[in-house]
Amino acid sequence: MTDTHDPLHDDRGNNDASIVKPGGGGLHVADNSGTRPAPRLTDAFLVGEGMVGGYGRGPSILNGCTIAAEKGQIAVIVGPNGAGKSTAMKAVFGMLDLRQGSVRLNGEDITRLSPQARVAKGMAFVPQVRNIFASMTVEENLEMGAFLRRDDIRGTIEQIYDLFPILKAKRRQPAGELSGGQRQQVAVGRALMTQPSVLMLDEPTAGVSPIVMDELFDRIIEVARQGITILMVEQNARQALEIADRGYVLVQGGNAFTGTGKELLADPQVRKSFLGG
Amino acid sequence: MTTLPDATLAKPIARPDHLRAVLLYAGMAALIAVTGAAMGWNYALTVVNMGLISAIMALGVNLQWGFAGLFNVGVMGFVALGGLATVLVATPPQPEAWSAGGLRVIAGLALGALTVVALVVLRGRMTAGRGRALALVVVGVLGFLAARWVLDPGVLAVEAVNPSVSGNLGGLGLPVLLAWPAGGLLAAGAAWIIGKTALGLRSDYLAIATLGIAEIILAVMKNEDWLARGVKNVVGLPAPVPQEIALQTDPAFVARAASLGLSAVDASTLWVKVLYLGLFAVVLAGLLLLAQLALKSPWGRMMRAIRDNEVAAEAMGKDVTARHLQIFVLGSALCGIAGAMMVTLDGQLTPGSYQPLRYTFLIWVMVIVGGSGNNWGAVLGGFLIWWLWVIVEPVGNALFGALATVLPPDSPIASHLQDASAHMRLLTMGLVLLLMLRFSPRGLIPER
Amino acid sequence: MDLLNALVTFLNFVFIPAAAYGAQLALGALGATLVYGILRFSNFAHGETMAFGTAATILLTFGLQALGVTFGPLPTALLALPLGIAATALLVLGTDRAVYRFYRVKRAAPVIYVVASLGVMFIMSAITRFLVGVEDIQFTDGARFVINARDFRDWSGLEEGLALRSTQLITLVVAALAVAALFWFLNRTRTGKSMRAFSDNEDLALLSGINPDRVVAVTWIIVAALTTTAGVLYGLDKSFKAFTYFQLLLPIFAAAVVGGLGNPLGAIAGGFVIAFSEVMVTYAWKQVVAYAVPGDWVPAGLLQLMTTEYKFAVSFAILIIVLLFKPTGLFKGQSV
Amino acid sequence: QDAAAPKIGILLGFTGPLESIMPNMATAAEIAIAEVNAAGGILGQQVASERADSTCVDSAAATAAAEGLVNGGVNAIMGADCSGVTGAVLANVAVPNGIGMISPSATSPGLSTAEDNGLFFRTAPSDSRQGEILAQVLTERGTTDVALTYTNNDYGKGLSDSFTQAFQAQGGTVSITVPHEDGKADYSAEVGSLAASGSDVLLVAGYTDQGGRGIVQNALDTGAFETFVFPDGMVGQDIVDALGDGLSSSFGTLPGSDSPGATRFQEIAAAQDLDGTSVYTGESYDAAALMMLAMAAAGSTAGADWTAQVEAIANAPGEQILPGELGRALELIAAGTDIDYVGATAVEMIGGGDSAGNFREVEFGTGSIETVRFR
Amino acid sequence: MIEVHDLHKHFGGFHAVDGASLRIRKGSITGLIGPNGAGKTTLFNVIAGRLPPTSGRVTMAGEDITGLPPHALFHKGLLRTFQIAHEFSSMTVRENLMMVPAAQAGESLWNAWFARGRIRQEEAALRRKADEVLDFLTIAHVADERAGNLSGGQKKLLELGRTMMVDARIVFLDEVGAGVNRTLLNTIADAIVRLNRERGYTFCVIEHDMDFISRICDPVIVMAQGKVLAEGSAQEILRNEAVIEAYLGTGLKNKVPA
Ligand SMILES: Nc1ncnc2c1ncn2[C@@H]1O[C@H](COP(=O)(O)OP(=O)(O)OP(=O)(O)O)[C@@H](O)[C@H]1O
Ligand SMILES: Nc1ncnc2c1ncn2[C@@H]1O[C@H](COP(=O)(O)OP(=O)(O)OP(=O)(O)O)[C@@H](O)[C@H]1O
Ligand SMILES: [Mg+2]
Ligand SMILES: [Mg+2]
Repeated sequence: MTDTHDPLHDDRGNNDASIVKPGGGGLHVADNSGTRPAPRLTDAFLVGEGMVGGYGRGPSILNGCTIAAEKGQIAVIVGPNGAGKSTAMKAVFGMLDLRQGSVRLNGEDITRLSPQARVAKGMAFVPQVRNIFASMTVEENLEMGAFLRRDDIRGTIEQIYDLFPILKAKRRQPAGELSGGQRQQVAVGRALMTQPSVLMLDEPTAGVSPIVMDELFDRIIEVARQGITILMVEQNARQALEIADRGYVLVQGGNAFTGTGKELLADPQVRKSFLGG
Repeated sequence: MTTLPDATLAKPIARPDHLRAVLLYAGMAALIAVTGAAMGWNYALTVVNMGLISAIMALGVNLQWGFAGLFNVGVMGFVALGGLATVLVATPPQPEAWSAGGLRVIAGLALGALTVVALVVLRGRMTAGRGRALALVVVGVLGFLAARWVLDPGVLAVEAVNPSVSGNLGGLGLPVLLAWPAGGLLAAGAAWIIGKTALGLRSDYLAIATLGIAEIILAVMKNEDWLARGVKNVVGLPAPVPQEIALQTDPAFVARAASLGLSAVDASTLWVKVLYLGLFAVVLAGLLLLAQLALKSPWGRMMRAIRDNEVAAEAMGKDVTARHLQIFVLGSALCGIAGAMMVTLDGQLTPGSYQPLRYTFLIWVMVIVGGSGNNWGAVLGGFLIWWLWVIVEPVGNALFGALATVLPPDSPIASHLQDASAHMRLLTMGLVLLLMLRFSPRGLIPER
Repeated sequence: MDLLNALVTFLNFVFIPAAAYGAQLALGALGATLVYGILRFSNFAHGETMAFGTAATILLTFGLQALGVTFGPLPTALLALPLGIAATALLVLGTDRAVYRFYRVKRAAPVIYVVASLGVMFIMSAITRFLVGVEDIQFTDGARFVINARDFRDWSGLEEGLALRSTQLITLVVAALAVAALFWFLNRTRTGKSMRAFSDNEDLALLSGINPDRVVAVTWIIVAALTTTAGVLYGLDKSFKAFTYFQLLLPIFAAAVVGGLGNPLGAIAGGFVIAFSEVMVTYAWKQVVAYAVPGDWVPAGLLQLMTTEYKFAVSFAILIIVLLFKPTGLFKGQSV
Repeated sequence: QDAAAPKIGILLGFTGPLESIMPNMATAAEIAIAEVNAAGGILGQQVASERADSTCVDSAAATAAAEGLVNGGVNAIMGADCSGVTGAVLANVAVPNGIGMISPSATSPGLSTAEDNGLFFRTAPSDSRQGEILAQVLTERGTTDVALTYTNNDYGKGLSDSFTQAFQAQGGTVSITVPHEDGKADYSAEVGSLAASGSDVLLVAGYTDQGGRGIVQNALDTGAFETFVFPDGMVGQDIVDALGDGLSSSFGTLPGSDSPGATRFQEIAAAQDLDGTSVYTGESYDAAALMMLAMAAAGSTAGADWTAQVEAIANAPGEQILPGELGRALELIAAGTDIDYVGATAVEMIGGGDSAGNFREVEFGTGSIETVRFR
Repeated sequence: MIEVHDLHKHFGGFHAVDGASLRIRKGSITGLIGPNGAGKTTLFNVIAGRLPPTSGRVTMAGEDITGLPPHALFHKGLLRTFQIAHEFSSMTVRENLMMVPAAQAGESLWNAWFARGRIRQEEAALRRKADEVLDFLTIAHVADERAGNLSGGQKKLLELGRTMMVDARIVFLDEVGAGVNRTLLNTIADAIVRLNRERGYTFCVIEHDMDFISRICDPVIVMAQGKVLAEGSAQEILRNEAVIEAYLGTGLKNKVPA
């Protein structure tokens, strides 16, 4: 790409301008945050507010984004690839040092806590990649999910097997030998084992078949109904936003749109630019 | 040139930090200079010469590890083979030994080689199964016994010829400089055979396999006296440069030395070392240039891709096995060349002196501390670690000497310290190594 | 023909020595394989750790002996062993704190650890030598034999003797117990599983609430226990010399690798493969055969497949052959 | 160079495979130096000394270390230990710089013919001579069949070769020859093969605290052998201490004449807390003593000068000098009297810088070593 | 183009592919769907030479290619992407693309040493090509970033980008869409169609996104438990009872939280 090159008029028809041409194109981070500022949900159960941060000494990936989820509700983050969604999740989970902003859980500032400490506080996270213990069996993966639990975990394991029957058949197999979708199921299962108060999922449905995806979303709703807060990133955005209480569109590490799931689904600009029409 | 759309999104484009490299090399030169001033130039040049050789070994390991991710821990074997080549090329032949049993030895070896070929062919022709396994075992054992039956009497006969000073078949009697490329070739040939069999192994499994192969090579060199006298050593190898004694008795040289204000002894020892330095530097410069050109080319990129992800590289049409073999052979050849140079410098081949710690792991330390994946780093590592390896000894001694002077000379602690001072070498080496790794974990001149 | 004598000869010169040596290697390899399995690097300081542990135990043993404490028919060193283990544990924990932890935080490549462990090796070897010097030290006491060759000959009336040293027996028993315990620990206990999880995927282990510092500490403590035990048993059987322990590193790694890195069962199997291949292939079978076949069949030669100068080479050759067919060792080890 | 103060470099492998015997050797040499200094030194000055590490195996490091010694003003090198590094140091440092060397332990026959410009000597006897002596001893004791194991280096190999040749010439048979590597973990394979040979006597050409010890120990444990024959490297109090009465039917040879030199040396050593029977300590003492006496005789520290005196000092005729008598030797030299340095190991130089050596035949009793005769 | 005859792939006792036979017509965009663990990826791996089949045969344009190594198949024009991204993580994104084309002069050491000029030209062309592809995939701004630092979706795009660097005959895409933004996925779908029409590439696409499948694929093959369950046009498949039961399901049971 050269200076004179305009990606919008490239005959390859790229219409996701926000990444390649910040400040040009139809969507402006600044504009949107101006007209529809990210609400200050200081009282929300889980809040990552005004987060600025990046990897190592590199540039900031997050540029002041705010994400919040109420108790027992589902918040969904969508956005183009490389927007910083996973980075935002990691920031909320403390796997990334924030340069500005704070993370609060149930009113308590947890910005400085280590990921482990957050686990102890009842947060669970399924990363987007490398989210299983490949050399351990499926069942051991689940057990590790319940590492901090001291009660009997048999029941929960059975629940997971009910949810993902294929895993029961493969309980003694190293998770690394599973198919892509099966691994994803193990990953989600592992997080559910924690019996968390906050469940964070980074693209839980990537690579799972439609039937399992439906099951998964059902289950997520069910979990939320038990009072567990859910924060997830999804590229299967339409399905996800349908069940979302709150949706965030993240672009270049900032909030581009925020609203209820329904509102975002109804917004033609959001549909066209981020949800595939 | 691509312009980056947004300064906040763009990472600074990684460029090798040339300034850092230049400074580090300058620092190395300063270290050598200080050494020369403090310990004498003969000492400094001795260190530099071996440093040059070490740098070539490090370059070879860097090719294999830094470029292609091959964990070769058999460096010692290839270095030793290079040394063997020097004996085989530069020593005079022993006609008496040849007539005593030379042909028989050759025939025995040929029979052995034939057996191996038969095994390979058989393995390819027959279908896998118990029948094939049986056939392979039978052919292998019979071939081995037959080869031994032919070989052993020949070996006995050869080794009986004047065992205290020769007892081997001797070499070709060619100029010793030819031994350097020959050392490379011999090591390359061995590497080809080894690579064909073992390169399917990954990471530490390849490491231990190559380690084992190096031990096997050494076992052969130590115990097959007909080849190069085994543990009885070969001394007095010809040198490519004039001898100090000859120079000291050469009136012209003595006169010229005197005109420079040097004694004949000093001038001759220095001059010989400078000559070696010139030869070694030319070889190193040539090899470094070739390695550098290779690294910066699409070939180097392909190698890095293979190193990063073999599966993907294979799917992108790169013949990983063939490339691994290629670079394994090249890297080993460098080690062979360096081995031949080292034996030439020493003037003797002593198989008992090849130890993995010294000729494998120390070389690895050079590469990692210098910066794997970076040729300049590997070469710097070669110099620096070698310098350290020899300098910690006098430094350790001096340290303990200073300590001991504070104590009463006949106290038991003082004598304990005296004996312990030798281990200062180990301690200092370890400490400095850890410190360097600590402050530049990716090497002094990292890959990028 | 005298099958009984043939059997006794075989047991005395092949089976018992190889089994005992195999167990010694296996014990050493267990520690090395554990470091590889959990912390994911080949620890070149392993031999020196063994040496240090043994040296510490020797000093303590001498102390006990000076106090007049003994352990009946068993070597006094076994009494001093727990303290030796504790000292070694402190050393390796300190090393981890001072050296390896930095790289763990940095997520350095395994080869960096390997080279760092070379540095540690140098330092530890210096410490050991400062501590007990370089000379050969004998610290065995108690009964040397369970079965003595001469007594056996007298008792059985056979021509051949049979010897079994107490240290050989102890080593075999300890190795068996250690591998069983380790296997059970890693595969059945919570802590063991968390250690495997940590080695598999450090980030995810964090996310599961596993405390990495604890995992690492537990690993090093177990490693200290295994290596010190291995070193002391070896030293009791042979003798202690710092340099020999460094030399032990190669066969120990060979054992760990041929069995499959990271796998305790593999370490045991590997130890025996190395030991038996060293002894069996280079053994001169003449004597055994001479007893086993009728007199006029006895062959003239020594019936030696390879001469002993190639024993190291033979064991490595067998290792390579095993790896060619099983690229990650007999028991499917890990690889980075 | 002739005016330089006398300084002796002690170049031994303080680290590396033979590290366990080196401190004793260095101490022995330093005892000799201290003795001379106590007697007023040589050439009117005290003799200085400096240790350096030859590593035994790393020629390049040894060469650098030797260069360091030379730079430090050393004009004689006591060392090196192993034949490999000795050859490298000789060719690359000693000869070019005209510095004399006396090695206490490098026994390789190859060194006899190395181009040394007359600068190289050794106090360890040549292997070939000892091989012959051992063969004689065995034949005289009526043994015609032995198994042999040797440490796989030039010392062991040379000894094994010369012994086998001599023994066979006398009608004996060597049923099996098994090399062993020093410093290895286990010697079961070697002992197994040796035992299978069917011989009753085992000749062990190794070192007391290295593989040789391991082999003997293992052979005793398994009941493979009860009678052992030891050349010099294996005769030492430490092996007796370690193996106790296991050796009660064994015997061996080591350099030494019927002079009381060895005993004297042991007394001197014991006074300094040193085990005088430890391998090559006597040779080290002798090497250092010879150097200093030769310098005194030459009236110079220049290599070419003092090395020319070594044979005259070491050999008859002259007044015999034993350990502890270095002061007297210096007086005699100053007075112009001929001396014959006998030292701890009955030093006798033959051509090519080799030491001829007389031999002591010893028998092992319970916890002791008894000299039975001299050869 | 590709024919698979009675293919079996067993892992121990487990039959991941259990007698699958199928054809991929030349010039088609064939969809391959099926439940998780149906054996789709395994089938790809066998076809592409990653795994040796337990039994069965694969032919490409009539030629038997069973068991050929992946690099040989690449040279025959068979390309594939990986479900779990296999980027060259320590190389830059651009280098990841530039290394792909086969028969680069610069990949011979001889040329690297002695034909620098030729390499320079070749490199310039490769670089242009790579930048075009990066532009298209909307990741041009990370061209000089280490590929290992990309986001999950960006890695998938890079996977796809590699297949765009050369002229292929058949391309196997294993879930390129998983984790990729849907708007961008539409663009990718268009590109696939265009490559198919204009350059005649044959595609075989594994995907769980039925919009994507029905938009571009014809025919669609359904696998389940290692066997082919059904084959037909996207419309037919979407209505197929067996497929609905095994794979598609009937949609969200509880679409909206209470
Ligand atoms: N190396 C292996 N060892 C054992 N079983 C394996 C191995 N690889 C795959 N499998 C099994 O084979 C089956 C098919 O896997 P495959 O990856 O082909 O599924 P898939 O159809 O691609 O599924 P997905 O849509 O989830 O990617 C799975 O049940 C998996 O567990
Ligand atoms: N470990 C890392 N080091 C440096 N940069 C990184 C790292 N991980 C991600 N990035 C960069 O940060 C940016 C945002 O990445 P992130 O993973 O948060 O994206 P994302 O919104 O989750 O995208 P996707 O939908 O593709 O998963 C990308 O440009 C990526 O290149
Ligand atoms: Mg992401
Ligand atoms: Mg798949």
